[in-house]
Order: sequence, then structure tokens, then C-alpha cells
Amino acid sequence: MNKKKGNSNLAMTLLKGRTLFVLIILFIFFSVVADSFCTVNSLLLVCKHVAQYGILGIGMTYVIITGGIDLSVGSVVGLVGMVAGGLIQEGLTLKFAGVTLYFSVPVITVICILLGILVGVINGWLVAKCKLAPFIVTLGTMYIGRGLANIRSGGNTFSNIRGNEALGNVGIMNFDSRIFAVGDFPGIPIAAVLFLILAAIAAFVLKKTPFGWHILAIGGNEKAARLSGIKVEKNTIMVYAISGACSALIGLVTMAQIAASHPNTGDSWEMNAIAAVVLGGTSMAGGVGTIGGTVIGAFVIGIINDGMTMCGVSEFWQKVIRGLVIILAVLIDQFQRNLQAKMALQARNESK
Amino acid sequence: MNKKKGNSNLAMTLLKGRTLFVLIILFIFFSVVADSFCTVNSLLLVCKHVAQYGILGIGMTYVIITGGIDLSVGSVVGLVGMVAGGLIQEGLTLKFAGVTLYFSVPVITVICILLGILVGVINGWLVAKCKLAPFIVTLGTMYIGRGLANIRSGGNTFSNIRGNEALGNVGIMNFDSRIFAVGDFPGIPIAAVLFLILAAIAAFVLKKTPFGWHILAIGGNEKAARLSGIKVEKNTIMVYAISGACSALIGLVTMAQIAASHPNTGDSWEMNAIAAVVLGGTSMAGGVGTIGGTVIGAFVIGIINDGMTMCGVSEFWQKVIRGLVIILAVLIDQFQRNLQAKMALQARNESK
Amino acid sequence: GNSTEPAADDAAEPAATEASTEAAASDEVLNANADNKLIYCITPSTSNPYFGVVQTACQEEGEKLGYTVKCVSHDDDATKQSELFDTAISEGASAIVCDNAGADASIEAVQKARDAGIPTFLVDREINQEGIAVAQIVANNSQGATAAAQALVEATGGEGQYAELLGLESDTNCQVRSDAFHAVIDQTNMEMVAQQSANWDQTEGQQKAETILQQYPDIVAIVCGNDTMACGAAAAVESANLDHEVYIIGVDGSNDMRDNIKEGKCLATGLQQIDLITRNAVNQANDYLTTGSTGMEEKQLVDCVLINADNADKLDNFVYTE
Amino acid sequence: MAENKDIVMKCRHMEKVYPGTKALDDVDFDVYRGKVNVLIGENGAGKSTLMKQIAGIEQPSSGTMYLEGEEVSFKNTTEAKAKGIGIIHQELSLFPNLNVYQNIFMNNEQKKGVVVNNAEHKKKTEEILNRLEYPIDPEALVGNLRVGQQQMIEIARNLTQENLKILIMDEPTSSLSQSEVQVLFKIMRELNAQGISIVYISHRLEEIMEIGDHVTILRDGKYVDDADVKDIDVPWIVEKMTGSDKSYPKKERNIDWEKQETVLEVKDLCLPKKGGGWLLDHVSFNLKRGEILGIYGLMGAGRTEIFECLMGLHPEHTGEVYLEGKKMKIKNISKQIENGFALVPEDRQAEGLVQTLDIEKNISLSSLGTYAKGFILSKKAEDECVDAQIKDIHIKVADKHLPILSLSGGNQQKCVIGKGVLTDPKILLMDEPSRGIDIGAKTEVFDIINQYADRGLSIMCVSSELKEMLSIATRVIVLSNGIKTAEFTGDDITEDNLVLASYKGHHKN
Ligand SMILES: Nc1ncnc2c1ncn2[C@@H]1O[C@H](COP(=O)(O)OP(=O)(O)OP(=O)(O)O)[C@@H](O)[C@H]1O
Ligand SMILES: Nc1ncnc2c1ncn2[C@@H]1O[C@H](COP(=O)(O)OP(=O)(O)OP(=O)(O)O)[C@@H](O)[C@H]1O
Ligand SMILES: [Mg+2]
Ligand SMILES: [Mg+2]
Repeated sequence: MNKKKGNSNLAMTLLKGRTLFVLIILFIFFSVVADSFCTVNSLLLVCKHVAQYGILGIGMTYVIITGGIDLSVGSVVGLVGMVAGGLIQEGLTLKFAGVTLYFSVPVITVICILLGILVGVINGWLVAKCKLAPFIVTLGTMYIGRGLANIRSGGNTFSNIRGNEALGNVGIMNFDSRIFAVGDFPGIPIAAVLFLILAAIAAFVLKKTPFGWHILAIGGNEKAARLSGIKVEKNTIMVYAISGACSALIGLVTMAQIAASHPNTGDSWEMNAIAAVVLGGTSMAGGVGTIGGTVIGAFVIGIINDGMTMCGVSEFWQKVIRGLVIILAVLIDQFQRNLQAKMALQARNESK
Repeated sequence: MNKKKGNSNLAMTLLKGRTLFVLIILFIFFSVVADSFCTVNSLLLVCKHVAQYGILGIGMTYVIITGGIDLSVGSVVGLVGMVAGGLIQEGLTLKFAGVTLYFSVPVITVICILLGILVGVINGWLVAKCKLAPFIVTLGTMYIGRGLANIRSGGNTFSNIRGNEALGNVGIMNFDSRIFAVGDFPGIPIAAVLFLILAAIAAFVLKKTPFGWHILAIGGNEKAARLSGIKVEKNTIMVYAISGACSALIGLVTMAQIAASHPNTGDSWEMNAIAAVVLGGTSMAGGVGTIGGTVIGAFVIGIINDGMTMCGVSEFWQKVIRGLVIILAVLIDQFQRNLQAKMALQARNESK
Repeated sequence: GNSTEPAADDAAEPAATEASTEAAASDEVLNANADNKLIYCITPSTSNPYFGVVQTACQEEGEKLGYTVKCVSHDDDATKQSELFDTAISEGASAIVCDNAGADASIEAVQKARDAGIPTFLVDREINQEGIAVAQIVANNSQGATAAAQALVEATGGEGQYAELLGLESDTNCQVRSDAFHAVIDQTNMEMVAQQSANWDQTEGQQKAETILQQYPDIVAIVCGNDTMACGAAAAVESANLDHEVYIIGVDGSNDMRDNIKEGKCLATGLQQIDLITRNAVNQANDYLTTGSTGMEEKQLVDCVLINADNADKLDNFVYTE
Repeated sequence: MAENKDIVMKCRHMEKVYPGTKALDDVDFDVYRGKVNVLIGENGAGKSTLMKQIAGIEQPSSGTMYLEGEEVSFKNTTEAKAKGIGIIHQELSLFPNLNVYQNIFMNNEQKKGVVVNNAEHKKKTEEILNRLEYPIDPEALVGNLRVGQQQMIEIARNLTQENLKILIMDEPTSSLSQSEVQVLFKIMRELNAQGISIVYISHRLEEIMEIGDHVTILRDGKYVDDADVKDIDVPWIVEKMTGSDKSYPKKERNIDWEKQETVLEVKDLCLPKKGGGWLLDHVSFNLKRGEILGIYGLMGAGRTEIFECLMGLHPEHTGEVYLEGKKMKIKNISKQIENGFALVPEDRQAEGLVQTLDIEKNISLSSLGTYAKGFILSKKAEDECVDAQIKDIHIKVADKHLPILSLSGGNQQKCVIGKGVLTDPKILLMDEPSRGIDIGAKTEVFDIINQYADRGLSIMCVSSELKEMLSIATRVIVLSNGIKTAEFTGDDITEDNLVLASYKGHHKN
């Protein structure tokens, strides 16, 4: 009897892993198939790439938990890149005063994050106050953001973004640096560090603060949340603002990574972010979701992408396989949920 | 008093128009700004382009009414085009028998529509039976479909799709023909005719048949629908199958229009289709929607696109304006809804 | 040796990087992974067969010379390209052949490879900085577009209205080609009445052309930034049933365009000999890895061939055989 | 139980296991032909669970059912329906996005060829609703109807079924008032006369004595006893249900209400009605500190609207409201909650519960802010409050981290009340708070309410149950058709007075 219990405990732990399970399988698979995959360097690289979907995914998780969706994240990435690039390369010219202002990188960072928050607030305001469907609102801001990003430079790239000592605006490249580099160890990419810190904070806020529970409640039953005195509008706007801020951050990070800002950066990244969130077990219907899940989901997406590249899978097959893995992963997740419920039932009955 | 009543009746009619109102404003605007816009030829052209979003929108309306979403429509358009193009240009080679079969265009049409239905059934099956989120399922099939479309030809275009008299597979270009051409009148594009016929059938089915009722019920309260004995699974699968069939049809039409089949055809068309549906007043939450609304929504999208092209608006500003119009249109719709409710209230109170 | 030595743990320090670039400009040979015999071929999406040719040519030529060739696509997304470079570096590629995702946005990625001791050979599209790639072998876009435009002016006699379909406006090639077209056409009496972007896309090209034809049924020419859009425009012209000829030109030299030219639906295109360019790049990569030099300038322009009804037969899959 | 002839349906050794609970444990149940078979038990006794097995909504873990002597098993509701079993669900299961006739004929469409015959639908809908003496516009959107009206629709749906043999009614009267209940009883008798058997579940014991023929009692998922109604009385039922003797609490409070300070004063509250006229027509009343003010009225009298106006859900209302002497502007609901109002809504599924959260969070949701130190929640403070609340109002939970929907209907209701109380309000507005709670729990809930009232909390309570009104309210106002028709205090609060006043407004026009 005791042995059996041990067994079923093990099985339960496996089942609770859900997507983690898929992640591990993928990891083992690629380690075997692509021999350069399981090296420190490759893994650090994967982390850096994962950070991109991951940070977008954190904001997206919040939004999806309230039952919304944010399609504008990709275009905010592009827009922020263009604004930051423009501010560094061309500065801000005040025609009436006849001067051109150059801002330091911390100021630019703040401006950009504020810009992301602004887009988020607009999204949130339209969703919460005007009661428009999140899908359509953020589809609209997606188009607008992408258009503006292109208009900023007339479709050109800002490539001179390292700044100029004399103007005091050097330092944007720090968003692509590595820390803790010791000897042979190349250091952890700053994006990955940011990702883990943000994920920890976001997970904490979601489960340990009233704000977190309020957004879970809004997603679960908006009317009941309202009648419970939760400020649905304020919280919804906050959530979209957070998503906007995350996107703005990624805008700066990618800009540093390619050392240029290109107006089409971030095109369709929202889909990767959403996929990461859903793979992590967050329900599109709202009310259910964890940040930990999103982190795992982001790793799944990142590992398939990098792994397939290393295996030399052709572009077209990569698409097919990505689609299959996404569907399979949620399928396995669902299957585990059912099995888990069944096993819990059995365990209880036995103990009765 | 009577006069006032007349006035308020007129106002009510205007308000009930909702997006139609936006459509009329856009129409007048472009007629004034672009002088060639308001001619028979231009309008027929607009109709032809509208048919594309419209037919995709019809299937999408059904899907969205059940509370789902279908992101795979665009890639089904591409896939069907490639399959049809391949069958015409290269035929079907049975290696074991050492023969190459060429099918006639009606047969190819049937094969393609069946293919669309198959994709739809897979989507529907995963959504209904496995209880996966429609967004993620169709995102997966979107990737798979696009990948397969490219794999079919290795990324190449099939440009030889007019067929060969000798092989008996001529006629695909009929999907781009015009009918009722008399004298100066150039005839109505077949796509527009198909669109109107399909819209009429779809509207009828939605409002006048048990199937239509059932999908409205599923979107409104799935649990209650199940308890009422409605076959939720069967109906959901049907709905996605219809959407797949609509996409397949558009795949054939587009292929005829560009006289070639290109694997990237239909990229991101799902967004236009969804926008058309939502502009038409269908709720993303499910349960509420009309085909008439979708038709109007498709016209709004079509008129902005063609109108802006005729006005020579630059690509970037087109994006911005498209985003603004989408948001404004749903905003006006929402505003009218509220106003209408208020006015109804007032009118009743006055009459007492 | 499989292990990679990323020479650039200081990549973050812009000043330092710049300095090392200057220093490393010509003397140091980038053959850190020469023994791996692995070539990474990074191109835009091969759903445009043009880039498919880059991959197949690279594959064939590379394998002939005893290399393993891995082909990947960056989808014209500079960030994804940067990630692919990362992957190539961490996998220890001997050399990278790249059709890049943006003249400015790709500099950093190429620099990264250089810092890791991997030589990059750019084909088809150049970048806005010299000294970091080992070779930049590009088709002379400007010359090709000019040749096509001249053919157009000849056909129309320099009279009439025309429309232009641009590619993706954030692409460098889009601007280069458009400038070249205008340099020729604007010398004549021809007048541009509409200019629209069709994003290099065939369906969009067809629809935009259709709408433009509606508004300006008298136009005598449609000038297209690439052949895909030109094919779309040709379909639009055909279904418009006009009573006069509309001349269509493009740039690229795809098989579809060739067929259209043969059937008289299009006038001319500038063939970019991408197959030749890629093979050159692979051979130079091999030379460089084995001898330490390509024996050529960094920037190499390969002229385009004007394809019209007379010589269309000699074109197949971007290979022009005399 | 000897004469098998009278039995339409037999259930033997029924068991149903849910994660964590054995909802049914070896239960036998018989349905007598042409009789009203009453099933009673405390909240969570397993009544609804048993009915779900019979109606094919869920499958029993084990056990057999015999219909007309023949063994049956249902995979879904359609199979059960085909055998003539209909059910009125405890929780409303309607389509808010569709209109009345669509709801009534859903999946039972009358067809003309392939087309639905709406003329026929409308005609039949009107017939049925007239039969229920409760006409509603067949074209009205069900989402816009009040809970009571929706319950009528739920009832009407089942009356359209042909070949009906057994009709299960799981608390059909929980939000109906006296007169509608009487009509329903009349119809039940008509059905009985046609040979249709009814299974009736209710927590209103007087109703059972009035309509029931045979009573079966469940406790904790087990069969306890059964008897003919004519042989038993209410105390017997209560004892069998709870294992002890319980009844409504007696209010024994000696306070001079004249001297108590007035907390809330409402003057000329008006609310226009969508369909014309007024939902609330110049209603004025006041509320003293520590008072329990009952609001009685027939269904649709406008009681819920008073609460909704006070909570700021109807910005279009007019009239003046004074809180503790100061005139207040009612802005929105979260402001009102800050001002010390709390609402226990009428429809717990749609407005009371967050289905995705667990039991604990559903109870603490409104008051989460008070457990936070800085931004961070104190798990300990929260646990203590929730545990105390669970104990106070006797919520029957195995584990407070289970999903809320695993509770029985009545226990869910208690969670909603607990949530309201935990916000520590000045004025608690309770809309049908005892809807679906068993007699034992009711006693406990009202005990709690009385305790809070003693401590100075002012309570307004809407109820459709006369007995309840009599036993808890210190003062009752009666609404009829949006008009305040009477106000009673002390011994004037009698059943006759209340019923009489509740009709006055209807006769006016
Ligand atoms: N889906 C479920 N999952 C887990 N437990 C459940 C589920 N449904 C019901 N239960 C449990 O089964 C028991 C019986 O519930 P049931 O709904 O039958 O009670 P009831 O007698 O109808 O009570 P009420 O009068 O409150 O409606 C309860 O303890 C409840 O918590
Ligand atoms: N949205 C609406 N549209 C039209 N009429 C309505 C609407 N809401 C309520 N009514 C009508 O207003 C009147 C008052 O309803 P209300 O729900 O306030 O009564 P109640 O006493 O609270 O009833 P219940 O006990 O059923 O909740 C009823 O006649 C009802 O038909
Ligand atoms: Mg129950
Ligand atoms: Mg009420």
C-alpha cells in the first residue's frame, strides 16, 4: 500500500509538471540531435532569446488573466525602438527655440517606458471605460503603432544609436551586455536577468497582493468583481499599462541587440508572446493563470526556435513543427489536467 | 408633439444604423476627395475586393458567435491556392502506377473546398472535443497551413494555372470573371456575386434554422446549451468547417485574380476578416452577431483600403488611419448603443 | 576543436568594439572555426524563390567544396537575424553567407560574427559599413533598374502617364530601385500619377494596380519594384480589358516574370544574377578560409542583365546562359 | 413501499463520488406516479446530485435506475428527455443573449420545413406564460429580465415538452413570491392530474406541507427516511433533516427605535422603466442604526432596484439620499462600498461568485485590502478572518482551497453573505439572502444577521418569504409595482397585512 502511494505521488508530481514535461522532452531531444545545443554558450543564448518572448509574455499574462488580449505589443516594440533611436541619433529639435536637445540614456529609457505605458493606458481606457473588445482595440493600436514607427523615420533605420560622449547619450548598448562574466564563463545576458527579476516580481504580485487577486477576480467574473467593490476600470487600465511597459522594455533591449532601430522590429511578436502564455496554462477565458507557467511556455517557444535552427530544419518545416508543438503542448496539458483530476479522486477514495 | 416624435424616430433610425453610419460617411468622404471613386467601375472593383474580406468574414462570424476565433483562415487561403495550382500545373502523380492524373476544374474545386473543410474539422475537433482554446488551436493550424503551402512548391509560385485544353483542366479563371455584362456595363465580378449569395444564405441560416439558433445558444451559454441537449461538439465542428470552406473558396478566387498561386497569399487576412466581423457588431464574447453587420463591416474595411489607395495616401499613414477608423467605428457603435438605450427610455417616459 | 571562443566578451563596450574593428580591419584572418567546415546560409524567407536560389546555390557549391551547409531564414526581421547569427556563432560556423535584413540593422550582427572570428560574406544586399564583412557581393540594383527603365522609355517613347508600385518602404532596395527608375523616367515627358506600396506582394500588387487602373485608365506603364508585384500588376492589367498597351517592368528576373515577358504581358526586367553571386561568395569563402584572402575587393558589383522578349528564353531559375 | 404499481421510477443504491466528497452514498429513491414527490435535506445533502443522475446530466458512480420497471441509464440530457424526464435546474441555465421564445423552444424548435416557425413559437410562448399567469413579451431579451422572471422562463421551458413523464423541479420557487408560487402549485396539480409525476425540491417547508404528497429526506448523502405528507409535520421534517430541532430565530430586542439615530434617509427615489412608467415611483424611507429593515413585495415590485440605486448601478435615478444626515451623491459602486454599503446580490452565479477562484478567495475578495501590509497580503490575517467566517456562518467545506463550484448551492450562498459581512459595512443590503439555504443554515444566518445588527450594523433585507420577514425584520416596508404601499412595525407585521399591501399598487392602474 505504501509503495503504491509513493508511485502515485511520483505520477502526480509528473502530472503537475504539465508543460514542464514538454519542455524537458524538447530539451533532451535537441541535446541529442544537435550536439552543440547543450553547451553553456548555447544555453545562455537560448535564455537571451527566451527573455524576449518571456518579458512580453509577463505583461500578456496579466492582460489575458483579466480576459483581454494585447495585440499591440509587437508594434510598441517597434515604436519604442524608433523613438529611442531617434532621440539618440537626432535628438529632439524644438523648432521655435531653435535648439536640439539630447537626452541621456536613463532619461530616454524613462521616456520610452512612459511611452509604452501611454499606449497601454489608451488600450486599457478604451477597453475598460468604453467597453470595447480588447481584440479590436489592440488590433487598432497595433496598426497605429506600426504606422507611426515607420513615419518617425520615413521607413529608414536609425543605426547611429551608440550615442556620443560629447552629447552625453552613450549607454543604450548596456541593454545588450552580460553580467557575472568570470573567466571562461561568458556572463549572463542582461535581458535574461531582467526577465527573471521581472518574472519573480510579477509572480509575487499576482499571488501575494490584493492587486493580483483583483485581476484574477476580474477575469473570473467581472460583474461579481465589480459588485465586490473592485475598481475594475482602474485595474484593467493598470494591466494594459504593465503590458505596454514590458513591450517598451523589450523595444530597448532588441534595439541594443541589433544596435539599430528598425521600424518593422517586433512584427507579429504578439503571437509568440500569446503562445508562451497559453502554453503556460493561462486560460484565454480569463481568471486563471500563473507567471511560472508563462516562463516555461517562453522556454518551450525559445527552445523549439533555437533548437530547430541548430538542427538545420528548413524554414517551412519549422513553421509546421512549431504549429504542431504548440497544439501538442496544450493537448498534453489538457490531458494531464484530466488525468490529475481523476487520480486525485481515486486517491481520496482509497484513503476513505 | 408629433413633429418631435418624427424627429426622434429619425434619430432612432440613424442610431440603429450603427456602423452603416460610418460606412456612409466614409463613402461620402471618398466620393468627394477622390473623384474617380464614385463611378460604376470603381464601385464594382470595391465590391470585388470587399468580397474577399466578406466571405472570410461570413465563416468568421459563425465562429466568433460560438465564442471562438479562427486565425487559420489566411493560411488556408494560401494552402488551397497552392494545392489547386499544383493540381492544375503539375497534376497528381501516382508514383507506384507511373501515371499523372489531371483533374477538371470542378473536381479541383471540390477537392479544395473539402481540404478547407478538413482543416476546419481539425480545428473544430480540437476546440470542441479536446477543449483547447480556439485562439491557440487555430494559431497552430495557421503555422502548419502556411508551412505546408510553402512546402508544396518549395516556396515557388505556380503561374501556369490557366490549364490546358488537352488535359481538360481549363476554367479556374472563371473565379475572376464577371457576369451580367451589358453594353457599357462591365458586369458584376463573380466574387461579389458569390459574396452576396453566401451572405444571404448565411444570414438566413443564422436566424431561421435550428442550427443558427443552436450556435447562438452555444455562444450565449455553452453549459445551458449542453443541458438543453444541443450537440455542442457537432455544432462547433460544423462552424469551423464552414469557416474552412469559406477560406478555401477565397483561396480559389484569389488565385484566379492574380492568375497565379503564391504560398504567402492570405498572410494576415484573418485580421481583416475579424475586424470586419467586429465592426459589424458581432461580440467577441460570443452569442451576439449578424451577417448583415459583417457585410457592412467588410465594406468599411474595403472602402478605407481602396479609397486611401485612390487618394494616394502613403503606406504608413494608411496603417495609422486604418487603425484609427477601426477603433472609431467600434467606439461609435458602442456610443450609439448607449444613446439608443437612453433615447428609448426617454421616448417611453414622454409618452406616458 | 568544437569549442567556440567568443572573442567578444567586451561586445557591450561600444568604444572598445569600435577600436577593435579598426585594428582588426585587414590583418587578422577570421578563421576561428575553419576546421568545422560548416557554412551558415542566412536569407530572407524562401517563399520568394529568389532567396530559395541563394540557399540552393550555397548548398550545392558548398557541398562541392566539402562543407556542411545549414540554411536558415530571418524573415526580414533584423532581430531574428541577430538571433540566427548568435546561433551560428555558438554552433561554431566556419563562415556565414548572408542575404541580410537591413543595411543598418545588420551591421551589429556581422560585427558579432567578426568578433567571434567568423567571416561573413554578404550577398545580394549590402550593409552601410565597410570593413566588417569580408566580402559584399551585390547585384547592381541601380544599374538593373536603370536598364529596365530605359527599356520602358524606349517602348513608350517617353510619353504618357505611369504608376509605380513600391516594395516595403523600409527596405533599402526599395529606395535604390525607385531612385534609379526615376532618374531615367523623369528625364522624359512621362508623368507619375500614382505611387503605392504593395509590400513586395503579388496579391497586394494586383489589388493596388487594379485600383490605380480604375482611377487612371489612361496610364501606359506600371513600374514595379520587383517581379512579384509586376506579375500581380500584369494580372490586373489583363483583367482590366484596356484598349491600349500597358508596359510593366520589374527587377529580379524570376521565371514567372520571364513567362509574362514571353507572353507579352510584361515588358522587361533586370535579372540579378543571384545564382552566380552566391556561388562566387561560397568560392571566395573557401579561398579565404584556406588561404587567408579572397583576392578580391570587399565590395563587388555584379551587373544585371536586361531581360526582354528577345532573350527571355535564355533565362532559367535566375541563371542566364548565353 | 409495497405497491410497486404506483412507482414510475426507482433508483437503487445510487452513489456519486466527487473529488473530496461522496455526494451520494447508497441512496434509494422512488418517484410515485402522479404525485408530488418532495426531496428535502440540508444544503449539500445531495439532492441536486441525485436529480442530476436522473436527468442524465451526470452519470452515477454506481447504482441502477428503473423507469417503468425497465433498467435505464442516460448518457446525456437528450436521452433522458427522450424518456420523458424534464428538469428545472437549481441554477438558472438560460441564454441571456436570446429572447424569451428562443429560450423556451431551444432545441425543441417548431419547424416549417427547415425553417423555424416563429409565429408558432410566439403563440405558444404566450399561451404558456398566460397559463403561468405571468405574461412577458415573447420578444424580450432574457438577459434583461429579472431573476424571478427568468425563473418563470425556466419553468415555462419544461412545460412545452411533449410526452413528459417526470418533471424535476430543483428549487423552482427560490426567487418567486407567494402569488407566483400559488400559480405554480396550481399548474403542478394540473400536471399531476395528467399523470405526470413531479419531483420537488425546496427549502421552504411550509410549501412542502402544502403541495407535497410524499417526502424523502436525505442527510449527508445518505437516505434518512420517507413518509407521506399527511402523516407528518414540520418539526418532524426538521428533526430528520438536521438531527435536531431548529426554527427561525426569535427577535427579542428591546430598543426604542424612535431614539435611534437615522443612518440612511431616502427621499423620493425614482427610477424610470425601460418599458414605460416607473420601476420606482417616489419611494421614501429611512433606516436606523442597528435596524433590520425588511422589504417585501411581489416579484417585480422593484425591490432589487432600490438596492441597485443605492449601490450606484443606476445613474439615471432621481431623488435624494442622506447618509448620517449628510446629503450624498451616489457616483459608482466602488465609491458606495467605500461609503460603507455592501450588497449581497440576488443572482449568486452571475453576480456573487468568481467561479475561477477558490472558496477562501471568494469569501475574502471584497476585503482583501484590509489584510494587506503595504502592498503585500498577510496570509495569516486572511486565513484567520476566513476561517472565523466559515465557522460563524457554518459553511460546509472540506477544504477552503477547493473550487467554489464544488460547494452545494446553499453553501455558495453563504460564501456570498460572508464576503459582504467581511467588508465591515455600515449598511448591508441583502437581496434574497436565504435563497436556497436550508432551514438550519437559515437559522444560523439570521442569528448572525441579528448579532451584527446588535453591534450597530444596519441591514436592509429583501425577501419573498413571509415567514422570514415576520421573524427577522424590525420594520417592513412593502412595495407594489414600484410604489411604497405600506410600512409596518412591531405587531403590525403580519402575513395578512403584508400580502394585502403587496397587491395595492397593482390595482391602481
Ligand atoms: N462538481 C462537484 N465537484 C465536487 N463536489 C461536488 C460537485 N457537485 C457537488 N458536490 C458536492 O456534493 C455534495 C452534494 O451537493 P448537492 O448540490 O447535491 O447538494 P444539495 O442537496 O442540492 O444542496 P443545496 O440545497 O444547497 O442545493 C456537496 O457536498 C457538494 O459540495
Ligand atoms: N431591464 C428591464 N427592462 C424592462 N423591465 C424591467 C427591467 N428590469 C426590471 N423590469 C421590470 O421592473 C419591475 C421591477 O423589477 P424588480 O426586479 O426590481 O423587482 P423585485 O421586487 O426585485 O423582483 P425580484 O424579487 O424578482 O428580484 C418588474 O415589473 C420588471 O418586469
Ligand atoms: Mg442543490
Ligand atoms: Mg429582486
